Amino acid sequence: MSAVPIISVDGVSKQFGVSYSLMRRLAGEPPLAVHALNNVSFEVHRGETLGIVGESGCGKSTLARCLVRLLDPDGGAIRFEGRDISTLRSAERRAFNKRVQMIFQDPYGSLNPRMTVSQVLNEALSVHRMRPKRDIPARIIELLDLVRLPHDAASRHPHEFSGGQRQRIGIARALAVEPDVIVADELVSALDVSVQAQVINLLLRLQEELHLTLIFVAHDLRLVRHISHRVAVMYLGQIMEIGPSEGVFASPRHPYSKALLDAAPELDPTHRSRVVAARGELPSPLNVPPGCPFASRCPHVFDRCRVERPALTKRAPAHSAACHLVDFGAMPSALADAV
Amino acid sequence: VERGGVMTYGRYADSLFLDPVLNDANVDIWILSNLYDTLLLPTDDGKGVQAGLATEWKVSDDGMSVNLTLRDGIQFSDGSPITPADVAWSLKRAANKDNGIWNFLVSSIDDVTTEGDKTVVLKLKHPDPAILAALTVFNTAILPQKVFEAAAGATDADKAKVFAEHPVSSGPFVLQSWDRGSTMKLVRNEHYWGKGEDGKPLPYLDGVTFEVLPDDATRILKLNSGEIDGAEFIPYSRVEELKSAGNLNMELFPSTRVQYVTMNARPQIKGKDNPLSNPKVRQAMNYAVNKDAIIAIVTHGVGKPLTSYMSSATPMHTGDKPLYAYDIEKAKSLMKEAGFEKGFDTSILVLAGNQDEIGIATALQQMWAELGIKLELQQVDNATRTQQYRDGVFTMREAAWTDDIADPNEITSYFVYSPTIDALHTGWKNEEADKLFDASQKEIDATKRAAQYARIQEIYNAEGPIVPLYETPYPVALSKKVHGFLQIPLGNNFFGRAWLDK
Amino acid sequence: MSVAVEKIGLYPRFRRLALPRTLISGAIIIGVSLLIAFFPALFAPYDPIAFDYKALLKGPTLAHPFGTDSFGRDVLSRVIHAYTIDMQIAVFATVGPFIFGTIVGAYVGYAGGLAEAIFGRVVDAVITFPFLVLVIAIVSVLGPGLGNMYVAVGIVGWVFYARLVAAEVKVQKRLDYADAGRVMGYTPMRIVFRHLLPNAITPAIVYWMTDMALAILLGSSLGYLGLGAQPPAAEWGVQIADGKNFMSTAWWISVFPGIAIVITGLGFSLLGDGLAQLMRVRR
Amino acid sequence: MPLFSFVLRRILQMIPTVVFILVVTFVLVRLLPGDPASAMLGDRAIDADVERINASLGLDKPIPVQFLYFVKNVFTGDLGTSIALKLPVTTIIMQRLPVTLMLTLMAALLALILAVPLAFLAALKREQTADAVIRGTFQVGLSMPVFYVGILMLTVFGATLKWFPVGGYGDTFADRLYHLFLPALTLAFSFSAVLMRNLRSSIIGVINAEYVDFARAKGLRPRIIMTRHVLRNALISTVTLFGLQIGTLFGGAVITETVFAVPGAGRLMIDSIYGRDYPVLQGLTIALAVLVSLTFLATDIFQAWLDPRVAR
Amino acid sequence: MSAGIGTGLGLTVRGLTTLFDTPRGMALAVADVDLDVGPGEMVGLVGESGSGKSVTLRSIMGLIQTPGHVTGKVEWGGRDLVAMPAEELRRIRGSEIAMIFQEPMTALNPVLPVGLQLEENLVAHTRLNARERRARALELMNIVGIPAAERRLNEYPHQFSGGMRQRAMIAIALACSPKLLLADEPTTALDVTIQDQILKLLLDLRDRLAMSVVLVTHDLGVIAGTCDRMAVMYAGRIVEMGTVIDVFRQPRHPYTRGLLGSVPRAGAVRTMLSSIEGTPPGLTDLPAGCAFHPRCSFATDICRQERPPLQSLGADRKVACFHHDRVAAAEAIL
Ligand SMILES: Nc1ncnc2c1ncn2[C@@H]1O[C@H](COP(=O)(O)OP(=O)(O)OP(=O)(O)O)[C@@H](O)[C@H]1O
Ligand SMILES: Nc1ncnc2c1ncn2[C@@H]1O[C@H](COP(=O)(O)OP(=O)(O)OP(=O)(O)O)[C@@H](O)[C@H]1O
Ligand SMILES: [Mg+2]
Ligand SMILES: [Mg+2]
Ligand code: NI
Repeated sequence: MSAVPIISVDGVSKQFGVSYSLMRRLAGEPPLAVHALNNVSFEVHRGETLGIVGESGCGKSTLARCLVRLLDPDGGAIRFEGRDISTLRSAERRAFNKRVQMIFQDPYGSLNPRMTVSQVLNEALSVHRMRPKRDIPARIIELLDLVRLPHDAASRHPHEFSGGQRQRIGIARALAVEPDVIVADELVSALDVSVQAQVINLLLRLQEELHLTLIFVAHDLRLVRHISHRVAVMYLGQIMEIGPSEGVFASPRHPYSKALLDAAPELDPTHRSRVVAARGELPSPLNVPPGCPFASRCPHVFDRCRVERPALTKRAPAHSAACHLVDFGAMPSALADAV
Repeated sequence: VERGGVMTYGRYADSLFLDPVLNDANVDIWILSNLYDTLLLPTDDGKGVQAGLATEWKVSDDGMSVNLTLRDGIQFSDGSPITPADVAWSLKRAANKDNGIWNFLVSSIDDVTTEGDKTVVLKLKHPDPAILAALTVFNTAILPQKVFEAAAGATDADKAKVFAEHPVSSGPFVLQSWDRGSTMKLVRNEHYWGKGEDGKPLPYLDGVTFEVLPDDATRILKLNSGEIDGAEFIPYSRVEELKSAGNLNMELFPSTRVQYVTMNARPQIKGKDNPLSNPKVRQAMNYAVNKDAIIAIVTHGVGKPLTSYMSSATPMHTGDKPLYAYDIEKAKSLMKEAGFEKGFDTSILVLAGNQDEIGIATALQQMWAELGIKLELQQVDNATRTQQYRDGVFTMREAAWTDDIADPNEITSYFVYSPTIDALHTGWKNEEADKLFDASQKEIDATKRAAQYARIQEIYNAEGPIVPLYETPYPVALSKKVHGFLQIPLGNNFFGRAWLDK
Repeated sequence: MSVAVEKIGLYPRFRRLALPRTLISGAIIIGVSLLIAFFPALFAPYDPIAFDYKALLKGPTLAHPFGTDSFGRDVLSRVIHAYTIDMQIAVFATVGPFIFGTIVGAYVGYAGGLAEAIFGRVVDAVITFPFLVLVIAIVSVLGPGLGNMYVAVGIVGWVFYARLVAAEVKVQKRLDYADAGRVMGYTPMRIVFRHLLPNAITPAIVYWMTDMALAILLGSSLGYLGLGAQPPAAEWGVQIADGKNFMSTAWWISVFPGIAIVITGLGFSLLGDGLAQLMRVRR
Repeated sequence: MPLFSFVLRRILQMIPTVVFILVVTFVLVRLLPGDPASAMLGDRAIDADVERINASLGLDKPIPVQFLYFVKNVFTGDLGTSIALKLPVTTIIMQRLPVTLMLTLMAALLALILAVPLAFLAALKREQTADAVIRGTFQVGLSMPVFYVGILMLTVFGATLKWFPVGGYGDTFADRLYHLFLPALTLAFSFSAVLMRNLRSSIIGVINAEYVDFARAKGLRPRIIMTRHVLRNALISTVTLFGLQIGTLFGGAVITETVFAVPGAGRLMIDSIYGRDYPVLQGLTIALAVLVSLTFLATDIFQAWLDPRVAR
Repeated sequence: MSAGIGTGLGLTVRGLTTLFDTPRGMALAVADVDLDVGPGEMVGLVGESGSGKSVTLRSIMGLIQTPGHVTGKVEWGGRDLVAMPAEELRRIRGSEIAMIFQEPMTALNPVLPVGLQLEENLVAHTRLNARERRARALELMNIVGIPAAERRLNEYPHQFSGGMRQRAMIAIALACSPKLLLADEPTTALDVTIQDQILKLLLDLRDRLAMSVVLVTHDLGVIAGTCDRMAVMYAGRIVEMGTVIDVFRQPRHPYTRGLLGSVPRAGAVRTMLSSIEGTPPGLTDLPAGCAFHPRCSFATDICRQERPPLQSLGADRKVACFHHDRVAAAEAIL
């Protein structure tokens, strides 16, 4: 890992205004807002894969969209190679997007159903003048080879492909502009198990070959663990824990990470448990409690958690967690349960 | 004769305003005589006069005054007597220059005085040969002065609005209720002076109900189904069919209605040269029109070709053969003489949605095409057409006319006499005709007057700015049980002597 | 995930040639109509405006299969020649609103916010105003005739297209492919017109087909009021209005043009349904 | 509470609409060629008469001044006096508008009565003969000019079968309902075709929804499934269409009222356009605009009731 | 968990076949499926998307409508559900047999309050009066763990979170204490922590109510954590069946084997997964022979020509593969 991060996220917050009723407006009540991101900070280094996990609605997609500037954060800054991306103007912005690409979750929605594969790729290549006009067909073939699609795929429409193949088209489109960073938002969650593996394998291979930096957003712990160098665990718009993936998964330092791991079904039918990993559900992001966001569900909660929000602090080299129980997970987990 | 019952009559449109002086339209005019009586009444053929509220009348020898004697014991519908004062007030109101648009009919009246409790004397500004006819016209109807003046409102117009909602009247019927746009109910006036054949008071009917049925087909359907007893304005296309319908009387009441095309005769229209200003062109176009064909197509044989610009039912009409019998060769040679051998482009205003006018225009288009004239049809609504007409910027338009008075002076004043409205706003002008008309307005010698009118007709029919087409009767379909209903040539509907079989 | 297998499989390209049956029948009707509209003289046995005083109001015979009208004109020839005008009405009265409405709708749907709020009020105002009355008023101001009728219809008509397109663009712009376009660094113009619009326009096209049929009907309503096509041109609505007084004596004057309207309307709506089926996006 | 504020918002939104229509009407009316006096007096009036009468109506003043007077009067609830009928516009509107209202209401009801069961039948027998017959019939309804349908109805049900009166308008309420039945049916004919088409396709959309399957899996009776689960959801989009079409329905009333001799606002509207009766025309458009807006509001509320997601 | 806890009924499915008449031809969505569910037993059904899992459940429930057509036998308490008249079937549905759907968002009617949707089930199958129904509804909401039930019953589905919707749907299914619960991917749309809660809830209910459960999923982890026996479906057929422990320990069908290999496991970070190449076939043009052969690395000529029958390998174990021995012997993937 190089010393200078390619992307650094610094205290980023993002809120979404919620339409609120005229009566409340007349009554002078303050507007409601969803706090999708709350003071999120981390860094990504060139060539690494950062996994981001968390439950539905915790702000993963919002973060991913901020990273490629589909959304502008309300607070904090995102820097790409040291430059704050919110200052980029139209042409610069396009140049930035050329280098930081995104792949989307929905294999059915992320491709224009009326454009053939070659039209999709051709558009990407010609708008950014990646190749002279006459070289474009050859480049399209190259890209199809890269993502392991047959050559005759070029003249077909998205509906003629399976979900996995569509995701590969999406990857090819992102790769067409030869980016440095790819943000993959739930790339495989819509796919069948057997097909998931194909796409994951492709991603792993491409990263090796093209020295890509990858930000992999997913809710499937097994997958994230499998492909990431480092992992960030998010909860209600905040990062609860971030660290090397083996470290986070083998000995989580935050009760939420642990609950998440416990809840994930094991592939071993001989290890069964009837204990529920975490009670309750994600609180509404409209009124995040003042203390630790996980306090309402945490089995280890104590008074301080409800009033003071824990900051992200170091637990081990390159491993941080946001929990008042700084020793959580440091001991064998059986003991931790007893605390 | 049988008495009693209510006759329901289908009209094409509702009345607007039931004031005899301030109303504007035929929808009012043609039923007013049922509500308001006049001093004199028209004869059934519409050409003469007979006793109304007045039983005796005498024009002084110098023609400068008229003495009238009121009928005994006449009353308004509220039972109050009709006095000479009411008469004088009503006539002066009718003659007031500021009131309505009909005052020209009695413009010769200078003053009205009363003598005793029976006699009214009209003092004229000049001899008026049409004065007696004018006293049969709706605007000279007699109203109760006291009731009218007691009505709320500051001006005469305001009072009229209030009065006309519940008029106290002198005619055979009184207004009972009026549901705007739908039905108007009249009931018999118990105080009416008229006597029926059986010696008892008129009217025979207990009442008359007008139903407004704007769609021709609906009106006929309703008559067929027996829901109404009579329907006006039967489309000519249905006349033949209804004549043969067993349960109906298809009446064709003689009328003064003439159908014609008005041609703008100004040398220029909106800065462009106007071929129609050339009398030869107008004559050519007249000869090119096959009136019989138009009558066949549009009126389905109901009408007959015009023999003068005025209808044959108008007094002092002359002419015995159709004007401009179809002669395409003559038409072509006239065009050549006029220098329009190749024809020209022109246009005609047609009342939007009016099937008869569209039919005529379509036929004209075909006929004039023979002369190389390309006729463009412009369907417009009435207000638009009137505007263009009044501004004198139209090229041609279709029109129809009915007299309001049993005298040729009204139609002649509009058609011929240029000071009134520029001869139908065409800009046509003939000094001799204007002079003759001026003279005729004061000429009380009937023969001399007839000669004047003969000459006027001769001039106008030869070079006037119109294409006379046809005259038609009033087509009214009545249930077989209706008797004694009359529509006179002036258009007025008389229900006073109508009766129904039980 | 309920992903139907049929959606996943790879299908040979020739499958696309399987056109919906409704589309084929609609296209045949409209195709024939257009053919007649362009070359009426080939089909009509008589001059549609020539009078025949000897054959007024004659019922259907071999010489005049649809009979003659009150001018002795051949009804069949008039019905055939009316195709020219009525197809013209169908197209001209709707193309303008379709194009303008689509552009406005695309903009409003994409921009949202204030544009959308203002648009909402305009839509309210236009649909609140009695349509026929507005048309009558406009035709009265501008004068009668088809050209002005198109203007009048257009002033009102675009709103419906704009609504449809705006609603659909709003849906489409939330889909990932719109975001993908943004991430690819494409300009908004490109995203709206190259990506969103082709996917959002189907309902507008389907409505367009219905609208063409409605335009013919409106033309006939205006014909009834004398504001549509001007005589002697043959137009179905005008013919029906002409025949109104002869319904009991000469039914053929109005019935045959009526049938023509019904068939053409059917053709347009079949075509619309078929197009909808054909253009339905397969995902 | 959310419903209340939803309604409040819709009412506030009505204001600009009505103002807009007010201005448009005023301008449009004055753009019409011709003036009230010439429209009223016809060909026979002489210029002096026309000018005298126009002046007495205040039409000789500059148009902005007229507009200010008009606005001022509207705000004091005075819509002026009809030029042709010489009656206060409010009186006329109060006489005529309820008639049209009753007519359109009946038409809407009849249209629903026709459309709902047939749409169900067509949707359930999709692509079968019954479907084709139903759709074909409605297509004919959709393609027939209103006046033609009207005359046909009158001929068949009125004059020939004598089931209904041939046009006109009764005296008592029941009589009026009886008189209005045929015109309402005429109006409903094409309206129900539009509704049927929409409802059929939304039923087809809903009938395959998972919640309908879930309802069947619950073992509910078919009738309950069809009404509570299918119809209610299918109606949501139809109600929107219904609201949008109300304006068109009023438009159709213009011709229907003429054919059936119903003394309603539609005919009054046409008469006042042709008669250049400015005050009536203005008053009537405003009244209609308010009315249609209220109908929108009603459909919105109904929709909010049908679909709790609408009134957030 | 062993079978036979309750004394209730058992489900026996024999030769269940479901065809759909599609414009592209006949689609064989479910082919000749045999399945037994004992009282109190929890059987898992896995397979790829489109393999016919949902259609199997719907066929059992009698929810297949035109253009679908169901043949075979579904025996429940000695009666054949397939041949049963509609009214009789209606009485069984929702009371004796209940079903939970995949997507709680779409399976709950968006325009009706949740309480009504729950109570209509009781109206259909019980004689409870309004107050008793309310009480039962509250009880059910408590069972599935929805707090503030009184208020929640009057709310609409869109006011619920995903997990609560799923729980509400379970409550509805449980309303009449069914003997058999058909659960079609009840947790796919949910987060892991919620999934965990729901699955454990199902296990509890199974124990408490002595219910049989058929659990459809495509997540092998879910099967491993909850079910007693499992069946693997591919292209409309059951290709392997057995107790969960047996199948996980030694898959005998190459598809099962591939499925297990596709899932990343702890300890094997950033290595290639053993994926199954290719895509599942379309139902209207299934390959001849074994439907899996185009994607199978064990395939030989016989697989391309003949369809392997589902053969029994001792008690409770069945597999449809000519090469199940080679598959079993191949290098372990665990
Ligand atoms: N455009 C938006 N307007 C309002 N709220 C939004 C918007 N986008 C996201 N949110 C809210 O922000 C929060 C975070 O959403 P986000 O999509 O980032 O979650 P996520 O972690 O990606 O969830 P998932 O796993 O379901 O995709 C959610 O509560 C969501 O409802
Ligand atoms: N109504 C229908 N008409 C035609 N084909 C159908 C119908 N319902 C289901 N199918 C087909 O039956 C097959 C099996 O579908 P099914 O829903 O059972 O799959 P599944 O295994 O449940 O998949 P998933 O995991 O996506 O839910 C699919 O190919 C589907 O396309
Ligand atoms: Mg997301
Ligand atoms: Mg399924
Ligand atoms: Ni699935």
